[in-house]
Amino acid sequence: MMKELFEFLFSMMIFPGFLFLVALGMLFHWIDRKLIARFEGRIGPPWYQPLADTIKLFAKEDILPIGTNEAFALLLPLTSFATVLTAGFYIFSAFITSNTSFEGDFIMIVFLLSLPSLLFFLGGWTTSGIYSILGGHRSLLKYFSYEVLFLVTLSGASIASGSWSLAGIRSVQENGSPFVLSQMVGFMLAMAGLIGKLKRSPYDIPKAKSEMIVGPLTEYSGKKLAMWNLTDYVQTVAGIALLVQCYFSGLWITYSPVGIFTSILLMLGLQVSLAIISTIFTRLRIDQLIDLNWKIFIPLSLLQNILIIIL
Amino acid sequence: MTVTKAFTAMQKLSLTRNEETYPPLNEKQVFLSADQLLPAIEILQKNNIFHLSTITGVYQGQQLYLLYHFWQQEGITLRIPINQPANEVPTLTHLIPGALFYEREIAEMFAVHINGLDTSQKMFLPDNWEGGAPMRKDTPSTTDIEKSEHQ
Amino acid sequence: MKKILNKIHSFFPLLPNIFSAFFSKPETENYPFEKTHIPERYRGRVSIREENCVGCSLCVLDCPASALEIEKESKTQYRLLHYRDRCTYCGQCEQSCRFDAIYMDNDYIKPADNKQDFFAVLVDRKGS
Amino acid sequence: MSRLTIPIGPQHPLLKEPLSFNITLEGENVIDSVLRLGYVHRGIEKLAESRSYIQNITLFERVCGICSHIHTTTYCQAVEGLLGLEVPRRGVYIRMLLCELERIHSHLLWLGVLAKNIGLNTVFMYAWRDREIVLDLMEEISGGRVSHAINTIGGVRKDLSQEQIQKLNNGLTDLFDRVKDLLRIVENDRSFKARTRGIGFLSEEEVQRFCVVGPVARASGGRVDLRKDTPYAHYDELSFNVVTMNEGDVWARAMVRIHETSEAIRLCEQMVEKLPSGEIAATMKRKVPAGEFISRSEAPRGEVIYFVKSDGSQSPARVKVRTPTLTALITLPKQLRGLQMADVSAVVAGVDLCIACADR
Repeated sequence: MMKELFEFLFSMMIFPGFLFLVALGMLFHWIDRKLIARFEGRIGPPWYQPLADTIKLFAKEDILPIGTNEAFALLLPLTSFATVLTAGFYIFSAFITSNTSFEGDFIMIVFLLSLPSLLFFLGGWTTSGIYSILGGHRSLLKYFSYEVLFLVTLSGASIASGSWSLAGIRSVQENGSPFVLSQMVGFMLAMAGLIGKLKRSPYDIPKAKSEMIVGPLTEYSGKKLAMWNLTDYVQTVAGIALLVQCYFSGLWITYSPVGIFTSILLMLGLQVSLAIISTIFTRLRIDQLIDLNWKIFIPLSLLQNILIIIL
Repeated sequence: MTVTKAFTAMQKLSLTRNEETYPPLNEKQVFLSADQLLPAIEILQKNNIFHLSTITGVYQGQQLYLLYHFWQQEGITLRIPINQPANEVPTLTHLIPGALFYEREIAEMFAVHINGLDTSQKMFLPDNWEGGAPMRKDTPSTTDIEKSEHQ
Repeated sequence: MKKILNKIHSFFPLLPNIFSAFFSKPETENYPFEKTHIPERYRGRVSIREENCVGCSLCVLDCPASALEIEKESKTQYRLLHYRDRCTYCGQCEQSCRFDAIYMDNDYIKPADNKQDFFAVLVDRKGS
Repeated sequence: MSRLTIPIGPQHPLLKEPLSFNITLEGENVIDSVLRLGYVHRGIEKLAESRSYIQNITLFERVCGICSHIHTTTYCQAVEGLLGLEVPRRGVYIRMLLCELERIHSHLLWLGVLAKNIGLNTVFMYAWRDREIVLDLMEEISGGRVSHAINTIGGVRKDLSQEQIQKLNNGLTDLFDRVKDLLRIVENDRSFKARTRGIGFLSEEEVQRFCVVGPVARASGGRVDLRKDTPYAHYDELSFNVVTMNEGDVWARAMVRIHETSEAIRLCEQMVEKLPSGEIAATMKRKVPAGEFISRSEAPRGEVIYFVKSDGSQSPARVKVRTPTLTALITLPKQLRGLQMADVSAVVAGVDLCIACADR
């Protein structure tokens, strides 16, 4: 009984739960910043920068505009952090054990990963700053375009494997070949969807610094801003890990330390490509982005799914 | 070339008073009264001179002049005396929209009334400015005000 | 293969730049830990060759920021003061001086936290 | 649809200087914009009247932080004109050299700001990295990165040494390749084009009506360059092209400016090659005879005009400064109308605003 409780607590709080996810998120965030800095010819921050930022923000005074519902403004970042933590927990548990897997967990994870974007919009709406509201509008405008893209493309993987659970998707790939070979286009589209989800350049419209300051987060400070940042960190690793699970499974031996290490290496590879993409593109305009997503990307991913079903 | 043509065409309009007493300028200049400004601009535009460089307010003795600097390969300046108590010139913005900021600056800094231009909103000076027109000679300068406050 | 590379290159003209930047030394000067290059003509602290100064106060006259002041008692008895907080380091005093006395040296001046450091007596010939 | 008024400025990441800019939006589209200047009005014109001609050199250097040298050059030209002073050829060449270096500096800085505003941080960093070469060269020559304090009435203060000429040549050759690389990126990058083509359009006729000068006018097909039209200093002895484009949008402005940068590098190389020997400055009298002088020159952003009136005393009776930004500002509401909010940043960056210049 005690042992079970201890194991439960360990997996929740340390590995692959809270601590591991936050640490990995910070590590990836640092790698991202360092890579971008090096691509631009700069030195870049030291390794402890995300940690220092977070500690600093937690120590800072919390200021909100007059008239903001404080409980709501606290609840939103907390909820979004909790949702990405849950999603991350499920994804990373799938690397080490099959206990947590159930039929349909794949859909649940995708849903949990899409919630923060919605909360992000609400976060802008509650603080009622002019930039927050406009940034919120923008994030809502592009919300469906990339969420639909992400969901439709990823469901290609699950249709091909005939299962709606992560374990099922993985086992099909382990017996055959990784989906990245058969669904190259799908993988790229999923990356595009992920970039939109993570609000990275070139999809960083709601955070467009030059006109929107930081969009919905303009009025946040202190602990709440730290929470939003942590959401971003964890969402990044969770999203990347989900892609690795869906498209690269079979390249490592499941449930072994070496396997976990290999998969983290794969995730690093994806992070590098994300960094490259965000350095070589300008921020797209909102109409360009929606055109691109609805006229090219989503039809492409639908076509791919149809092909998968037929073949 | 065009400037010379416009210059000779404008001689018909020009006033001759003050010309002897006025210090030399390194570009061509024409003395005009305020009501001859618009006809002069029409002559300039007929000769393809569109570029208004700026409008300068200048004191010669106690007389305020407005200098309209035009340019087309070489410069030509229209010199308009601002006579009291009328204290006004017509606006050019319908002919040259680019004159807007220069005219507003003149209106604020020299308190010259620009006929036909809305100058109720301040452009350069603070909204609550009460020091009068800062570039006018009859306005006490802020250092003078400070000095008198000290005493 | 080369064709494909060219195609990628024309689509993403920034790609070769980011890789060459990645594999070369960062351009940033890590300032407090690395010494920056100070050129020969850097306009640093206002200094004086005291023996050359005759107290003509040309520098005081031309200083655009009134950073130089002279307290004159007689032709030979005077004090030349320099207020560093007012100084704009334009080098006009060096230009105006006809006796090669006042000049700007290469020293970078650190900011000060008390008022005394902002005030320098360049020439003190009072009562001598 | 509901309307929303967004204040851009006086403090906003889009603008590096204080300018108030109220944009009325309908959805994402700009309907109207109202400008308000004066947040950095320092009364320089008034102040100049109470200071001597020599002190004013330093004052006018501070009109603008980027094109500080062109302001002192224009001012000194005016005072020299009043004095009837013949500036030694070597002095004029060093002046022109710094003007052109400053043009390179200003255009590269501008490219960085534009790239940052449309979200292409990489080009921002590259442009500013390359700008560092020019800044170092200018520091080497004059002793200051931004305020060079090298002009004086009658010439320049500092001479060029052989060692500096060597450094200049090396730096300029290096810079030429880098600018070529930047040009390649701006010319070919699709996302850059997607964000800058077709926005902020000004036709040639509008440019004429609004009296726009400089690269903005040249990008719309107006062939105005004072260095060619009314050669001041010794620009008539050098060969260079006036770069013009006909598109009239932000992208064309970028292309014009980058081409101009390489032209400026070529000019610098010519000047170093042709550098005459002899004195660098003539001595000036402190009293300036009464008279008026208009001095014009081509700053990085366009025509700068100084009107100096002397009444025969030690300080000028009136100095009027017209900076090129003021002309570009007038067109902004016209350029912005009907655009999307996201394009505002590109357009505002595209005209190369210097608010400190415009306010004086």
